[in-house]
Amino acid sequence: MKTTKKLAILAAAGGLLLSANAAMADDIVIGMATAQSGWMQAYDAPARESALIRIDEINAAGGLLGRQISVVEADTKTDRAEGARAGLEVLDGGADMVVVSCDYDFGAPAALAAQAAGKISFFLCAESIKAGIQGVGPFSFSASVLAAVQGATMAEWAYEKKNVRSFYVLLDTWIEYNKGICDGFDWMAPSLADAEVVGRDTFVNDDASVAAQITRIRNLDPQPDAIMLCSVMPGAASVIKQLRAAGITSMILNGSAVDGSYWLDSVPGLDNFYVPVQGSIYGDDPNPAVTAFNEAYAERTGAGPSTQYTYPGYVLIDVWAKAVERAGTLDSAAVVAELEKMVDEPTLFGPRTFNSEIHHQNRGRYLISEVSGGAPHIVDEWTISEPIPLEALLK
Amino acid sequence: MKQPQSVLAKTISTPVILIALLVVIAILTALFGSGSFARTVTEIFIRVAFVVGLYIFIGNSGVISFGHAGFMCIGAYAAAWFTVPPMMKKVLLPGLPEIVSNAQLPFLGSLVLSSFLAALVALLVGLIMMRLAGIAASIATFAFLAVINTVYANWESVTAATSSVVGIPMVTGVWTSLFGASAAILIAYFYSISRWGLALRAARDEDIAASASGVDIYRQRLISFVISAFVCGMSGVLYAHYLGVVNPDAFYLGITFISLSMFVVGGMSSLSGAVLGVVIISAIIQILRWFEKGIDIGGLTLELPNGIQEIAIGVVMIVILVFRPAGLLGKREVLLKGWPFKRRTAD
Amino acid sequence: MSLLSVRDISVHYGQLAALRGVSISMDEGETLFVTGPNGAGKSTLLKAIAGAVRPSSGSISLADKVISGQPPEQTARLGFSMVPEGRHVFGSLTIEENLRLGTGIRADKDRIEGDLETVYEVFPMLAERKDGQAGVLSGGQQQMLVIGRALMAGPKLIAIDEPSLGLAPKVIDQVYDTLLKLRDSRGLTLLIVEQSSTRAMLTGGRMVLLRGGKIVLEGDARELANDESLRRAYFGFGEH
Amino acid sequence: MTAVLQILFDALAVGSIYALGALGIALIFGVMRLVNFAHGDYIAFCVFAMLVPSTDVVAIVLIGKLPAILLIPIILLIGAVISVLSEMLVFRHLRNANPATMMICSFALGFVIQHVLLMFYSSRPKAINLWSNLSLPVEIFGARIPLLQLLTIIITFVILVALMWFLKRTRYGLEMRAAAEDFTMARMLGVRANRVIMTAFAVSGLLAASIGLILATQTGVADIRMGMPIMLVAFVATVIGGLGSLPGAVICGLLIGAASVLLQVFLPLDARPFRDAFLYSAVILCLLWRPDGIFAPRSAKQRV
Repeated sequence: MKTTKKLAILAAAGGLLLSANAAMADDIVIGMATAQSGWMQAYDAPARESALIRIDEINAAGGLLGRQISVVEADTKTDRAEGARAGLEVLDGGADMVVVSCDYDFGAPAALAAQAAGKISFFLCAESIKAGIQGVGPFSFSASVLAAVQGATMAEWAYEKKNVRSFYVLLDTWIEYNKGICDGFDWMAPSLADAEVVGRDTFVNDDASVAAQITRIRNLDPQPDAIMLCSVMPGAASVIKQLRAAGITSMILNGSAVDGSYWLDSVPGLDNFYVPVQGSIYGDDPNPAVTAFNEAYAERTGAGPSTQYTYPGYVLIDVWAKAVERAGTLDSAAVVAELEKMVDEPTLFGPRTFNSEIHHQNRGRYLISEVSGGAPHIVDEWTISEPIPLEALLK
Repeated sequence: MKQPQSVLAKTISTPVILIALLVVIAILTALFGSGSFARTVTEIFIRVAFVVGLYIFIGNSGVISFGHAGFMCIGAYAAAWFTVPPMMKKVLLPGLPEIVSNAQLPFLGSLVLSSFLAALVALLVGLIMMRLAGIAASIATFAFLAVINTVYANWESVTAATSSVVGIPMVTGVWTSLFGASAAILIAYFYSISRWGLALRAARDEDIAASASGVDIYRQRLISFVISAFVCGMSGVLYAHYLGVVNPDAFYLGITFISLSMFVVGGMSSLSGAVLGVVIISAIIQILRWFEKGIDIGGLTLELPNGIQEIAIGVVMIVILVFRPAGLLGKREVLLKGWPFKRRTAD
Repeated sequence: MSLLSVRDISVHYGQLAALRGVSISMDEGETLFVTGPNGAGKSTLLKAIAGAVRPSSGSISLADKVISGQPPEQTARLGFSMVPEGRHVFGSLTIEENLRLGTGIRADKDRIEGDLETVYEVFPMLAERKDGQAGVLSGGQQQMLVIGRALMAGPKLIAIDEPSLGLAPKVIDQVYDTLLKLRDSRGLTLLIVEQSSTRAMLTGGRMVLLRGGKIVLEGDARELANDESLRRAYFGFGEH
Repeated sequence: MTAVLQILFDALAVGSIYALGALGIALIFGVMRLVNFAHGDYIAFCVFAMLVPSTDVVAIVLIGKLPAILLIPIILLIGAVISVLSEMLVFRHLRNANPATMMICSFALGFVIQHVLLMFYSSRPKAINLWSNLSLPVEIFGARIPLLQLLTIIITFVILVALMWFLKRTRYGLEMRAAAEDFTMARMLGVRANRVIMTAFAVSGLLAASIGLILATQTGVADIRMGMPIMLVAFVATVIGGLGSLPGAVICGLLIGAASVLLQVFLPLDARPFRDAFLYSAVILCLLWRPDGIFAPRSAKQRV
């Protein structure tokens, strides 16, 4: 027990050391409470990197309000409680704004800490309506686009452009994001005249086999025009592989979470597969500035972006800095007011709109990426005909 | 042989010392710790409460339970049901009964009521499951956890399924959690020295002899299961009010295994082991995390790569158990006399 | 030269002493009965020799090799075969598999089949059901199986904890006949634990009486049979 | 009829993986009362062994590119080696510890393996493409099933048959079955403890590796957490199968797989997400009905 007491004293002393770890007094400080270890790390790191790119750009151009931006960081270790601590730690380090982990569940504790301290927080790429006013508070934002918009986009686009009339919905109940996609799809589907949902099923991401679910699809006659798959890695790759191995050739739609070519080796020669993306990592984005960004990113990190989730990190610094510039102050309320005035604010990766009800995108321009012959490329662009209303998002 | 003290005097010092240890940690934290360090200490205290809850059942019955994170889950969600502002609940959790969704209880009310709910569920499932012994009981508790997790992760209208429930007042701090951990220790202590606790431990050590002498093992296990569920439920409430967000994933395998590890490393049959196991392992984890961030030692910065902490803590636990298979304390308790540790005769 | 020599061993279960300074010695081809009341330490003595429990002091050697502190499989390799209390039939194995299990350590592989014949002759019931699961056997049948199994290991010394338990008197006679035959033909050494001394008196051989973890009486079984001291020692009369 | 056949195939496909897992758990449990929670991590380890350690997003397949005739034995060997190593480094020193201590150590070991993988490969799932020409459907008695699924079933049964042969017809097998049932008695009959335990770990590692190969082929993905769900189901199957009963473990693995497929097929849509709740409730009922396991050997008493 003697040792335990010593540990406690040591621990207390260490706590002091850490809080002294603040930045230069004159700088604007952005706190990053993101995952640098654990399984979220792979998702947080690229977005964090692109946020840093935007910060460097701003600093190079003379800074924000005439001041340089510096960054303090803390590791959330992909742990909720650790996330809350990381949030407090960067706040202790003098953060004027806090960037939190990509996923709502893992980012919320830090965002709540920022909210309690009266600071603005941005989720790196959360796509739940809760990542904002509804789940954190009025100072919280997300720079990505709601998952529901992705489902709705795929439904409307496939209906209009691919003449899809029969859909099959296969939902992975593992995480909230998946349900968001399917919810968006379900909001859109009834407004598509004479389109029909011919069946539904669920699975869990880590199911060892989805044989039974696949049999249910195969027993349909005729086969559905498209399968709306609402899933993420690794389950998504596994299901797609098993669907194709079972001889099901229907078009498969999914959310942005399965963007990227890194997993395509799982299903060699994959065809007829579509996802919405905010920008193209494949070098064929209609906006050449995106391709230039990809190159800058590659120069900095040694490899180009691996998924479109790299981009929201850039967007969040971009829109926040614009709002700060317009407000002329770092005062949270004033910056939030400026952010809420943004309507279709152009960014490198599509327009952004915030208002006093939604700090997220309930409508958004998406590029449509098609995988054919095992290779992805951009084939189209789509913006849903009307924004998804808040009530539908909160259902 | 030294002169044995009376059993009561010998054991009353145990909870006093354990609580005193926690109080000292809390005071040091209040005096010197930063905000984020206070969060760390709060989390450790909540974990102490949970692991002491495990001790009440596992330590006294000898049956390993994988299911107690389920009670933490029940307690935490109940806390959310009782304390989230009614406005939010009507939108996010439309399936809640009117009386619950209209209510907004103060912390203490939510604490007691939610812990009782966990105990009630334990009573109902315990009536069925406590007939089992040994590994069959362990598997049944695991199955219980899987059922609870599946239900909470999918019951859209009542638990918001996999979506986090937000809006829980974040009132658990160092002192609140200290109160919770101390209450847990006292409950565990008074249970252990009670007639029930003694009977169950007798049954743990000598199954047949105990039942021959009239101990109803089923009943005793059930009592201990319900009390431990109450304490674990309470730790869940503290956790919910600490983080402000609950999600079913937080109460599944991760917390089950890490808590069981702390418990076993401390010493499965000892209340002191349960408390010290949490404190020591948490302290090691914290120190390793500082090393990951980089620590200055005489001008030299020592920095470990991220992720080493998890690997190291795994190795540390294995090494401790290889050298002390019964855990750091085995069956012993910390006592005032016979410093540092002395065999406890109450067992 | 003695085959088995147990020198002054003590065994503790926690604080409890099960054996306190027990010494025995056996020559090849000898028969030794260990008797004594419940809890005298008879089974513990066998387990200590087998290596299943570790003596806290003293030493045991078999065929001039120290076996105390050695794992049980080592002791078995030196020719010690044991029928422990509680039978320990392998229920999921067939009867023949049970019988063959112990033959892995035998040097004289050519005699295995012959011994199997012998066991089946003594216990024809085992032969009838040799491919059946051992778990379904009745208590008495299991007892036959474990005795047969111990013999199949081709031991120099066989130790049997209560051979007559659960067997019909006729079968008990058969078991003893076989054991004695093997003793005479192959020089098998018999170490037999029986709670009563009746069988020892019938069979003859040496006998030790254990009580409270100590040897309280030792001598020729038949001589001790009529001795009042046996009864007194057994029940602990005349002490204090 | 075709529909029934189809369900049967689906059930076998899911169940056979669980059966292999349960066998791996049961073997170790039998010889040393250890619930090896690291088993799932052996599976992941074997799959990742096919890739070059790198935290890059795109996986570089190394061993995985070898022809099957080399790849399969190498991966099986890796499985056996990591399993045996964990016995030598960790579990050997815990022979006399109580089951809870051993279990926690196995959990800690799994935790270490997981985080080592995490460190060398990063957390993003990686693509592995093994034998993609197996991804074609075939037709059997009117039921159309992917060739891969059929192969999974066949391979599982080949492994089970080979293992049954090993256990039933070889000296090692006999000793292992005996040791699984009553370790001390087996030792008193001359069965060498270390040899049996090592063999059990090696075989268990082989089984983990074969699950890894099957999963990698079937899903095309390497994920650090991929072994966990299988390990848990296997653990449950081992217990309800009856401790010390290897066939019990296999049959219950198959049964759990079959039950989950049947639930998936027959539950209404709204109840389907609750599938595992039904499954585990059934497990509890099963335990109440037969606390010692459905196929517990009659002589086996509970020793834990």
